[in-house]
This record gives sequence, structure tokens and C-alpha cells, in this order.
Amino acid sequence: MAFALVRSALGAIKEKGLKGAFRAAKEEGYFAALLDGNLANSKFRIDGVKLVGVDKAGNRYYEKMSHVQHGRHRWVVYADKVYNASAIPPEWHGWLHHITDHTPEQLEGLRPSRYGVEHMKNRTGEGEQYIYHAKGHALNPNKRDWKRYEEWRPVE
Amino acid sequence: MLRQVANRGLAVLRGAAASQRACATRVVSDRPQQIQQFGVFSREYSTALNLHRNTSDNNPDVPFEFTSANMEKVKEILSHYPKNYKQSGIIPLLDLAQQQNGGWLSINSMNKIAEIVGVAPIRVYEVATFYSMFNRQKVGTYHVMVCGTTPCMLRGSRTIEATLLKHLGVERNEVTKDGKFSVGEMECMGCCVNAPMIVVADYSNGVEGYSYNYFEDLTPERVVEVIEAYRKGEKPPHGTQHPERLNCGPAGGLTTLLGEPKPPPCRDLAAC
Amino acid sequence: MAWRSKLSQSLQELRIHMCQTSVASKATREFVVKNYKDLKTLNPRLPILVRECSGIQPRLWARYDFGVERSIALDGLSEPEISKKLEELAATAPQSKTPMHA
Amino acid sequence: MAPRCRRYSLPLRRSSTGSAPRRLASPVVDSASICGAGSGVAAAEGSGSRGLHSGVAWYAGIRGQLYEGKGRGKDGSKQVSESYKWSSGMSLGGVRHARTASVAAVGAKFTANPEDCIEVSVDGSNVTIAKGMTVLQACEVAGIDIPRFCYHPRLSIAGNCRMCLVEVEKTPKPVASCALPAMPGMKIKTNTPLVKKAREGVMEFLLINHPLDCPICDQGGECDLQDQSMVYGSDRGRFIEAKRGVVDKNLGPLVKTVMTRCIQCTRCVRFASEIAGVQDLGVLGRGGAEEIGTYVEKLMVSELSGNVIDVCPVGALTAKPSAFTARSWELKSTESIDVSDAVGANIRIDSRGPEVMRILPRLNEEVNEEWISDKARFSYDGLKRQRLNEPMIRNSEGQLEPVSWAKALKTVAEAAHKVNPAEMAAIAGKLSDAESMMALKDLMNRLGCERLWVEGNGENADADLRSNYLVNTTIAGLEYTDACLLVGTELRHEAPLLNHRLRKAVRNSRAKVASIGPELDLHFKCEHLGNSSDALLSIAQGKHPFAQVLSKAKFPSIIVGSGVLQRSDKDAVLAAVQSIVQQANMIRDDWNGYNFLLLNAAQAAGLDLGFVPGARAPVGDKSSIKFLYLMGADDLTPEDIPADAFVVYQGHHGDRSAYRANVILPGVAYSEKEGTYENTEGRTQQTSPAVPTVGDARDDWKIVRALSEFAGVTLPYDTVNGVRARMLAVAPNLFRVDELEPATPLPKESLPESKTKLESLPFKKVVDNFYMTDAISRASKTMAQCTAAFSSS
Amino acid sequence: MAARRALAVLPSSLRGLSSVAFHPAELQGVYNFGADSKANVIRAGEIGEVSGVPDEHLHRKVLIYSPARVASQQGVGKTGVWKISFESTQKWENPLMGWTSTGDPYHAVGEAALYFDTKEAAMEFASKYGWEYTIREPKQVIQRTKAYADNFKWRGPAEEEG
Repeated sequence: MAFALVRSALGAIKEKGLKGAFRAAKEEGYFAALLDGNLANSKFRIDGVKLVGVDKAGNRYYEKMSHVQHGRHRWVVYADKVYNASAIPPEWHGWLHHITDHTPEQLEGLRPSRYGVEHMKNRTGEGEQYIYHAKGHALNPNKRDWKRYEEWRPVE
Repeated sequence: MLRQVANRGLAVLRGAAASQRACATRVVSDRPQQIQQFGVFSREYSTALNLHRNTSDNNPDVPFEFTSANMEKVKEILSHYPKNYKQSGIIPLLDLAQQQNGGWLSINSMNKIAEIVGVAPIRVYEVATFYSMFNRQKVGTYHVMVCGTTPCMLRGSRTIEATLLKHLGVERNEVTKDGKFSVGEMECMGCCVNAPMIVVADYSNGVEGYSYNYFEDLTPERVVEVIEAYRKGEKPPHGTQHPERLNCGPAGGLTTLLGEPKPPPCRDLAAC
Repeated sequence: MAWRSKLSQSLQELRIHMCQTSVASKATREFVVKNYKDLKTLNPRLPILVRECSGIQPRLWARYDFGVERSIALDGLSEPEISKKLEELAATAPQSKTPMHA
Repeated sequence: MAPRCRRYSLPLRRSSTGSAPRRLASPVVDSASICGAGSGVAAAEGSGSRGLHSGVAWYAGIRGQLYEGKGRGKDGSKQVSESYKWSSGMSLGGVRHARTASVAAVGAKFTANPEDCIEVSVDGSNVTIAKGMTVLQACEVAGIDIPRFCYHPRLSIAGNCRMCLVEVEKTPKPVASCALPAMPGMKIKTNTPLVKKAREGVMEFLLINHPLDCPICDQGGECDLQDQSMVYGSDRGRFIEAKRGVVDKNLGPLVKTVMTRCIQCTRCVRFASEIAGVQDLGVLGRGGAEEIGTYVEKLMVSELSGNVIDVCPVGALTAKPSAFTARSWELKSTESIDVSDAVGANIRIDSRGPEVMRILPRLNEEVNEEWISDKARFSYDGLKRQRLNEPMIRNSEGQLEPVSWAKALKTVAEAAHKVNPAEMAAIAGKLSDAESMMALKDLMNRLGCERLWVEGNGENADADLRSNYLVNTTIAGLEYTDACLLVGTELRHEAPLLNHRLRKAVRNSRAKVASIGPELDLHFKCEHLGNSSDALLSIAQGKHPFAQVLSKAKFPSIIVGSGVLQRSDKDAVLAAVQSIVQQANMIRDDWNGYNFLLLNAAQAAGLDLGFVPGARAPVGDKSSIKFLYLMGADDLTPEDIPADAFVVYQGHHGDRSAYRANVILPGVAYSEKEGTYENTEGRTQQTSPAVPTVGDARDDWKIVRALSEFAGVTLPYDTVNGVRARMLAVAPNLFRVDELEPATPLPKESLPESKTKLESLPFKKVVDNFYMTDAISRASKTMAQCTAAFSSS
Repeated sequence: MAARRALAVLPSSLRGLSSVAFHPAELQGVYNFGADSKANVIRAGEIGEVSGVPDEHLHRKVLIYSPARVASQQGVGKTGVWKISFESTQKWENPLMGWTSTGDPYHAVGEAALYFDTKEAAMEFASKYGWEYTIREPKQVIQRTKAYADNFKWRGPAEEEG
């Protein structure tokens, strides 16, 4: 990727000259785009970036309302290095995907109190115990017995 | 348009809630907690629940027997009917039991009647729940029933009832603390000419002294007087309370038909 | 008629099949009406199963020891002849087969 | 014309023109075949074991070989005039001289004399109906289904739902067809716009207070209100006020109530008072506050209470045990027969996958009409519990351990050969079907064992004459009795449906009923004459006033309970009964009032098959038994079984006897097999398999057949048709499925005299607890709940 | 004719089956059994034989019946049809998901599809396939006269006591 970028930049220089290429890149906003990226924004704290919140797992949610490409104004920086999109809890998922403009703190009152389980990220591949088995699967530790009758056992 | 519908719906809901509240408070306070919650099921247009719930004064352990004098009456009543149709006497017997029992029917009084006429108790319960004249909850010694049907309502029966309730300090179907009065509602009793009217059922003297009197042409002031008279043990004059009216005639003398009415036109019969 | 009292010595069970109404079963019916009391009194423990079924052929079935059965059709026979057949059935009891393990 | 019972215009005897033998097969068989040893079914084997193509040919073949071919035509009429006794004229279906208007879709039939018929026009076409029928019935005969809620064919007419409105020409308004008698020449219209509009109006009122909870309602999918609202209902209501709510009632562990759904059709009230005879339900209150209830907290104590669930046209009364378990459209229904008592009610087993979800009654006018007892309806959950699913053998440590079939059968065969045939015995249980009893009888006989009996019949049962152990009046015929004596029977607990028929007789024609035996409220007026045989004796001697009642009666009857079989003076009791029968002239050409009520489903077939001790069987002393074969028999107490006996238990439930068994052979329950049963009136009926059996269990007759091979006395049949062919050679009436072969009583002169003396003993109860009588109901949780709830009352 | 030709290519063991007589008396007049000249007439069991149905299903035992009205409903709309039931109970709960499994290919056929207007049609169908059938006749309702007035009918004088 980076190699392709360098090659296309070299190609542009070769075609338009160094100055021409620089001007064209600036006109087309390439440099702004470099700085606009989430990585740069969140790592280097360029102006206008707001940390909206941190969820239980430590994922950090950011927002930048000006000078960003459309649709890229909310992002998450995962707590884990080896990350997985399923690490985002549903309450933050709504905010992150622009389903709602309210953060989970603001929506706390709507959270059902009588039911609902704590969010857990998908742990597939992290070990035997996380493999899903169907209700009647032999490896399911809570294997369900489908036998619809109860047999007699002699009790001596 | 939409708002109208919404308002109407809300009004209905409010009405329902209000009636439920009213029903809930109507429940006599000495009932146990568990019974109170059934109050909300009773409906505003029904005088009482169609269910029996044991209370301290109304349960299968409270005995009921007809007095020997009344037993004679029972026999007299049953003699009107064929022997195998004794159940025809359920209504008069219920009435008798109600008079004897101070104006209401306990569960055992109904069971007793079922035993006398030889039917299952449920057949008696059916009759007793059907007719609103039969009270299955305790009422006052003087049970006052206000007519709530259209002519009386137009002539101010609501005010009469409100006055009564305020004067006695009770809700509808509730008995005063001294046990003397209770107020209920009745459907049209046929005195529309002299509306508004009330009925006072007097259970103070058992079956012999039982009376069921109409008081007509009432005003809020007059109804209080009537009640107070009863409280003193007097017997206020029943019938119309209008000073200038005789029975159901016009107040202050005739206003029409003052002279000999003009005969209808008739052909000359003699000429035929 | 001595064979009658010995009926339960050779037979384990006697079955009489007949129709309730048919002509062919008439003699069998007569046989039952006339002889049942006698047979039963003499052999109180012998099951004499009178089985009626409309339209069935009258038939006498005898069951001996070890489930051996024989039957005789009775249509066309008169009542004394049926008696005779019964006697035959009683007399021709198969040699009592001993249980194979004894 | 045959004599008729005028009141009901039913002939009491089959007319003389039409009762030639019903089935006549063409070939006359060589009848001199004396079958050799072990080939009692030789005739059957020829075609029966051919198996594959046999279907009808097999049936016809058997019939041809075993049924006589004579007597058709001229002979036929002659033989009938000589018919020597009564034949099943009481059966409702066998009515002659009746014009029957039968419509394919409806199947409605009526019986009446032609002169008692009238003609009305329904939607332009003329139909002939009996005088006195209602307009609704006329429409039904015409094949037009009138919507209705309150009308029920088996209850009195209430006329309060107004759904059955039709238009009759020259009436100003639509009329309620259920309550209007049809008049000759009436012109009825059922599909005019007026009718539709009228019914729509009624439907709108009905739906005012009916909740919209069809998705969570158990009646959803088979609800009359739901179906009819599809035609007459609106998609929106005009009612904006608050709907009413009604307090639910507690009617016990069987009937669930959601009273808000009630539309006040009062069917349940009428059912309770008219059919069940428990005056508990009533209509309380008036107007919009009207509701169905008991007023005081009271359970509905009736053996027929489950039927209010069927009677209810909406979801107000539903089955509590099967609440929220299945929807009606996902169920597969199998038409079968109930075995919980000897009445043999026709049922429909509804199953989903391998599980029985519920049991419903099925129409059979001659047996159960449309009712079944609560035990029949709700004991099905016992089919899922305590099941024996693999063969077991008691090992040397005294523990039962699962083994293979081969090993189990081998063990049994070896044990059987170790003992003397005289020391063997076999008992068939209450629920055994005829096929397995036949196989077991053949097997035991071949092994030399003659000591066989069916539970309930006892060891001394007399299986000779069918008329001596059947309900000869027939179940339907009992309705016509006008005086009945019950001897040693608690009819309500022993056969609730028969009790209902007798109740009908009391209600409709004021029949007089008296009972000698344990005292029990039968839910109708019944004079209790004490519980001792003295009362019986005084009636038999004509001293008792009830003897006069019986002899004055037109259709007197007597019902003897099967508890009599357990008495030591059984013969004397039966002799006393016989003399009552004689005195009251109960057995006539047009009426047979002698009834022996059996208790269990297996009893009648067992007696028919001669599943009784043979002529030289040792009887009485049970201590000599060394080898005991129990086919689902659980009534023996452990003390009855000698400690050194080898006990084989073949059955479907681990009930009492399974604990004592040395070998357990798992069989199948009635819902899983195709078995023949005979009910107490002698009607042969067959069950159909509805669900697969459990585990390794096998059909009972197959187990016996396999065992016979291990024992070296192979039985000569290996298909179910083969067993049935063998049954044909033993009790041919068991071959006539769904039919009643009437039993002819012998004249008293032909019956042997009893030598025993009547003892002054009380009659014992035979049913301690109605809800738990057999292995299935004892395993049922619902029945346990019923026992707990109703035991106090 | 086509059926005949198809039969000819079947293994002889299968063809042998066709010689087993299947003569429902009710069909005698309709079919001329064994008359080869009338080759276009379908012989009993012939459809089953040529259809390639496995042997074990060729001669199934079936029940021809007309389902009774559900006791809990009064409408008769669903009654009057005739069904062929295979009395199939080869069912079990699938151990993995608990769904119902079956080992009987005819299970759903009988449940869902085989409806006939008349008994004869069902019998003819069954015999064409060579199924061994039993017929169970439906029970009929008997209409009894009754009147609304019965509720109020004079039940006669009282019985004497004693």
C-alpha cells in the first residue's frame, strides 16, 4: 500500500514535475487527508478531536465535527492490540454507527433493568471453550436431552 | 381530527381509571387486604361482585335460620307452587330472608333457601346476583336508594345523591359508621311524574315492621330532613314531598281541565 | 352318556361357534340350549365357550393339552349328531404330549 | 313392523325383513377339516401369511373359509322368523323403517317414521325432516352449516347467542333458528343479505368484550368464534369504551379458565347441570356484568369435567395440563380407542412428533356420544413417565440390569422349561389387547400351562356365555330403561359414561334407580338400599318394594359390578341376580336388561378368548406358582407372589409388579400399537398407533411370538393379521371391528344351578381412586394432582 | 401400454409379485384382473411396481378413513373427506436439534396429501399402488328432535313421597 502510494507519487512527479505534482496533491486535498485519518487524529491530537467516552472494555470513542471527510467523524480506538469489531458493546454501537446521537450515559434510563445480559465480545478462536455447539451437540457441556419420555429405573 | 380522537381515548382511559379508583375505595374497610384487590375488578355499573368472598360477618360459618314465625311464611309461600316446582318460590324467599337478615343476604341464607326449595345453591346465587334489589353485602338499617334513571336525573337526582352522600359522609354502597344508613342506586321505579325520588327500605323492625317507601319531589333540603327524621326514629310521611301536591296531581291545584272538557266532535247519531 | 362327565379329563377347553340367527346354526343352538346345563354341571371347571358371530359357520373346537386343537364343522348336522361329534372329539384326544424338557 | 319404544320411535328389534346374516361370502368351504396339532390356524395361514398382497383378499379369504355361505334369500327370511332370541335392535345405527336423510358433508342422520316427517324448504331446496326438529336441524339435514355458539346438539336449547339467525319467509325479522321449531312448508333462507347483516351485528356485539388474545389463546386455530368472525366479523370495531375484565375461576387441576374470553353461551352451565350432574356452574349477575362462575370457591368435581373444554366455543375453558404446549394445527391426529375403562370410548390422539400432546373424544353415538372421562382425556402424560424401554434381567446381586432382547427371552424360556407346567401361571393386565392375550394364551397352552386369567376377572371367571358378562342392554340402550338396579357397583367411578347414560334415563323418563353396594353420589336420584347381600336377597325373593318397581317397569334392567367376581359367594350372588332378572321379566325378545359391567379394557376380550384357567388347571393356591408371567398385570401384591417364583413382567410401565420381576420385557402402550379391544357391551374396536414406542420396546404379541421361538414352541403366525386369523378361530366376534355382535342369553332352564350359599357380606369398592386405576394413570402427574384436589370431596 | 413395457424391464423378482392375486371384491367389475388383452387397464398394485418404490414400501398397510369432526368445534367444514393414513410411527426427536425426524418416506404423504372425495376413490388409489388397506367407516351424528319449549315443559305432578 505504502509502496503503491510512493510509486504513484513518483509517477506524478515524473509527469508533472515536482512542483506541479505538489500543487496538484494540495489542490486535491491529499495532504489534508493524511492528517484527517483517525490514526493521526487520535494519536497526535490534532485540533477539534473530542474523546466522547470510554466503554467498560477500555475502547475509546472519538468524534471530530469539523474538517473531516463525511461519515468519518466518529471512530473508536480499541483497547486491545489484536482487536475485533465485536468488542464494541451494543450501546456504543448505536452511537458509533450514527444510529443515535446519544451516548450510552445519556441513554442509561432506557436500559431494560429486568433482562438483558452483559455484552461480551466474540471470542471465537480463543480456545476450545469458546466454540459454539448446538443444543444437542455431543460436545455441548449442557447437551439437551430430547428424549420425550422418562424411563423407569429400578430403585432397590 | 386526530387530536379529537386522542382526547376522547384519554377521556375514556381517565374515566376507567376513575371508576376503578371509585370501586377500590368502595370496598368496606374491614375486609382483609387480599380481598381489597378484587375491588378493582368490580364494575361501575354493577352493584357488587358476582363472587362471594368470606368476610367476618359473611361466611359459611355464620349460621342462618328462618325464625319460626317466618318459617310459617315460608310454608305459606311454598304452598302457592306445585310440590316439585318449589324453586318458583326462590324470589319471595330471598326477599323474606333479606328482611329478616337486616337488609342483606348472607351466603348461608342463600344456602338455606336452596335447601328449602331443593335446588343446588348455585341456582339461588344466580337469582340473587341477577336482581339488584337483593343485597349481598351489608347495608344500613335504612337503605336509601336513589333513582338514577333519565327523568329523575334530568330533575336533579345527581344533586340529591351528592347531598345524601355528603350529609351521611359515605360513598355509594357504603354503610355509615353507626350502621344506620347506606346509599345505593336503583333503576326507574315508575315515579317519573314526581321526579326526583328515593326509596327508603326500613329494616329497623324486622319482617313485621318492614317498609319500603317512596319519597318523591325531593329537594336537597327535604332529603336531609327525611333522613334526619329516620335517624330520630320517626316515620316521615312518604309519597310526594311537594307541599302543594296531592299524590301525582299537579302542584297548586289543577292547571288544566278546569272546566267541563269540550266533547269530541260527533256526528248526529240520531240522524242516522 | 358317561363320556360327558369325563369330558374335562381329555379336554382343556371347548368352543362352540355359531351364528345368532342362521338356519345352519340352528341345530348347534339347540345343542347348546339342551346340553349346556348338563355339560357344565358335570364339568364345572371346563370352559365351554359359546361364541356367537353373525354369519359364521357353526363349528366345534376342542382344545387338548399343550395347545393342541381340533375342530369340526357342524352345519348340516342334527343336535344328536353334534353330541356324537363332541363325543368323538373327546374320545380322540391326542396322545398326551409330554413337555419336551421333562 | 317391529315393536317400537313409542317415545323415541326406535324399533327395539330388528325388523323381520332385513336381518339376514350381514356378511355372506360366496364359497362354501370344505368344512370337515379337523385341524391337526398346532395348526388351529391352518385355514388362516394359507392366505394370512401370504402377507404382501393380502389386504382385502386376505380378509375375504378368511371370511370365505370360516363364515358359512348358506342362508341367503329364501332361507334368510325363514331363519329370522325362527331367530330364537333378541338381537341388537337397540343399536341406533341399525334402525330400519326409518327414512334417513344423510348428507355427505354433514353426516347428519335422523330417525323417524315416514308419517312423522315434514317437508321444509331450505335455500330453495326441499328437505324432509322429522316433525319437531328445529329450523337449525333442518338446515343441518340439508347440509347447511349454521353458525352457532350456544346451541349444542347434546345440550338443551338456550337460544341466547343469536348467531344462528336465519330468514324465514313471511316473518318480519330474522329468527334464531336453534329455538324455532320447523313447520311444514316453511321456507328458510340462510344466505340472504339480511341474514348476513344480522349475524354481523351479533358478531360485533360478541366481539365487544372479547379480548384480542388469539395469538396466546389455546383455542386459537380451533375456535368457533375465530372461524365465524372470519365470515361475519369486521376488521375493526366501533366500540371505543373500555373492555371489561372478568375474574378467572378455579375449577380444579383440569380446566383452565380465562373468563374474560367468555361470551356467555352458557354451554358449560348446561353441560354441568344436564350431563355431568354437578350443579356448580351458574350465570351470575346481569347485563354487561354477567359472568359464568361458581359464586363460592368450588372445584368442579365430576368425572366428565374435561368435556366442558370441548363444549366451550371460545378459549374461556381450556385444558390446564396441555396449556401452552401445542397449537392445534401442528398436531397429527390419530383415531383410536380409550382403554382406561371398559366402555371403550372413541378418542382422537393428537400427537406432535413422538409425543402425545392431548386426547380428545371422537363421535360415536353408540358408545360415548361425544364425551370422555377425565381419566381418558388427561392421563396421557403418564405415557411419558416411568416407561420400560429396555429388557432387563435381575442379576445375581439382585439388581435389574439391561440386557439384549435375545438374552432376556432366552432366560425366560429357560426358566419356563425348568418348572412343571402345573406350577406356571400367566396374568394379563388391564390394558392388554386381544392380540397379545391370544398369543400369550397360545404360548402358555403350548407350554402346558393352563392357569391363565385376566386381571379383574379373577381366577374363577365364567367365560362360557357372552351374555353373562356383557352389558346386554348396550350402552346406548341403557337410556331407555325405566327402572334399574345396581348391584355392587359404583357406576360413576367404574364407568362414568355409562353412569351418564343412566342419568339420561333418570332425567328424560324419570327412571327409578336403586343401588346395593358401596354408597356413592351418582349425580342423579338413586335410592341406596344398603350395602349387603341381604337387600339383594329380599329383592330376589320379591319382598322388597323395589322388586315391585322392577316388575312393573316396561324396560327393567340390572347392572352387576365386576366387584362381584371377587366375592367368595359369586355364584350365589349371580343366581340371586338371575332370579331378579327372571321375576322382572328382564329378558324378552325385545329387551335384555341383564348387564354385567366390566371394569377394565382387557376383560371382555380376555373372556371372549377364553383367557381363563383350563379344565384341569390348578386354581386358588397361589403359593405353588413357580413361574409367573405378568403381561402388564400390576394388581397382585408382593405377598401374593411366592418368594421363589420366577416373575416375568412384560409391560410398558415400571409399575408395582416391575419391582418384583426377574425379567422385564418392555412392551408398548395403547397409544403405540394397533390392538383389538372389546368393550363392556361386546363391541370390538381397534386402536391405531399414534406415536412411536419408546426405546427398545416391542409390540406385545411380537414379544410373545419371539419368546415362543426361544421356548421351542413356535407360534404359527408372524404377522398381526396372522394373530387375528387365530382370534377368528377362537372368538370370531373379535374380528368384526366397530361392530357389536349381540350375545344371546340362554333360558334359565339351561343354566346350571349354583350350589353356593349367599353370604351376608358387604360389596367391596373396586375403584379406590377413580383417577389412578392402571399403570398409565398411576404414572400421570395430572392424575396425581386430581387425586390431591378431589380426594377430599 | 407404457406401464406394461415398463414392467417388462423390471427384474423378474419384482415382476413375480404381480402374480400375487389382489382382488378387492369391490373392484371386480371395474378391472378385469389378469386379462392381458386389456393392457391399458391398470392392474392392482401396478403403479407401485413401476414407480420404482423400494420393495419394503410396495405393500404398505394403510388405513382409509374419514376424519371425525373435532369435538371442540361445531363446524363440519373439515369433515367428509377421506384420507389414507399410513399409520406411520417411525418418528423420533432428532438428537441434535430436537426436531422430529422420520424414517418413513410416506409419513408426510399420508398426513398432508392423500385426500379423496369418496371412499371408492381412496380405495382405487390404494389398490393401484398395491397398498394393503383397511377401511374404517366414519360415525354418523344422529339428530334428535328437541325444542326450546322443552325447557319450560310441565314435568308432571310431584311424585308421591315414600
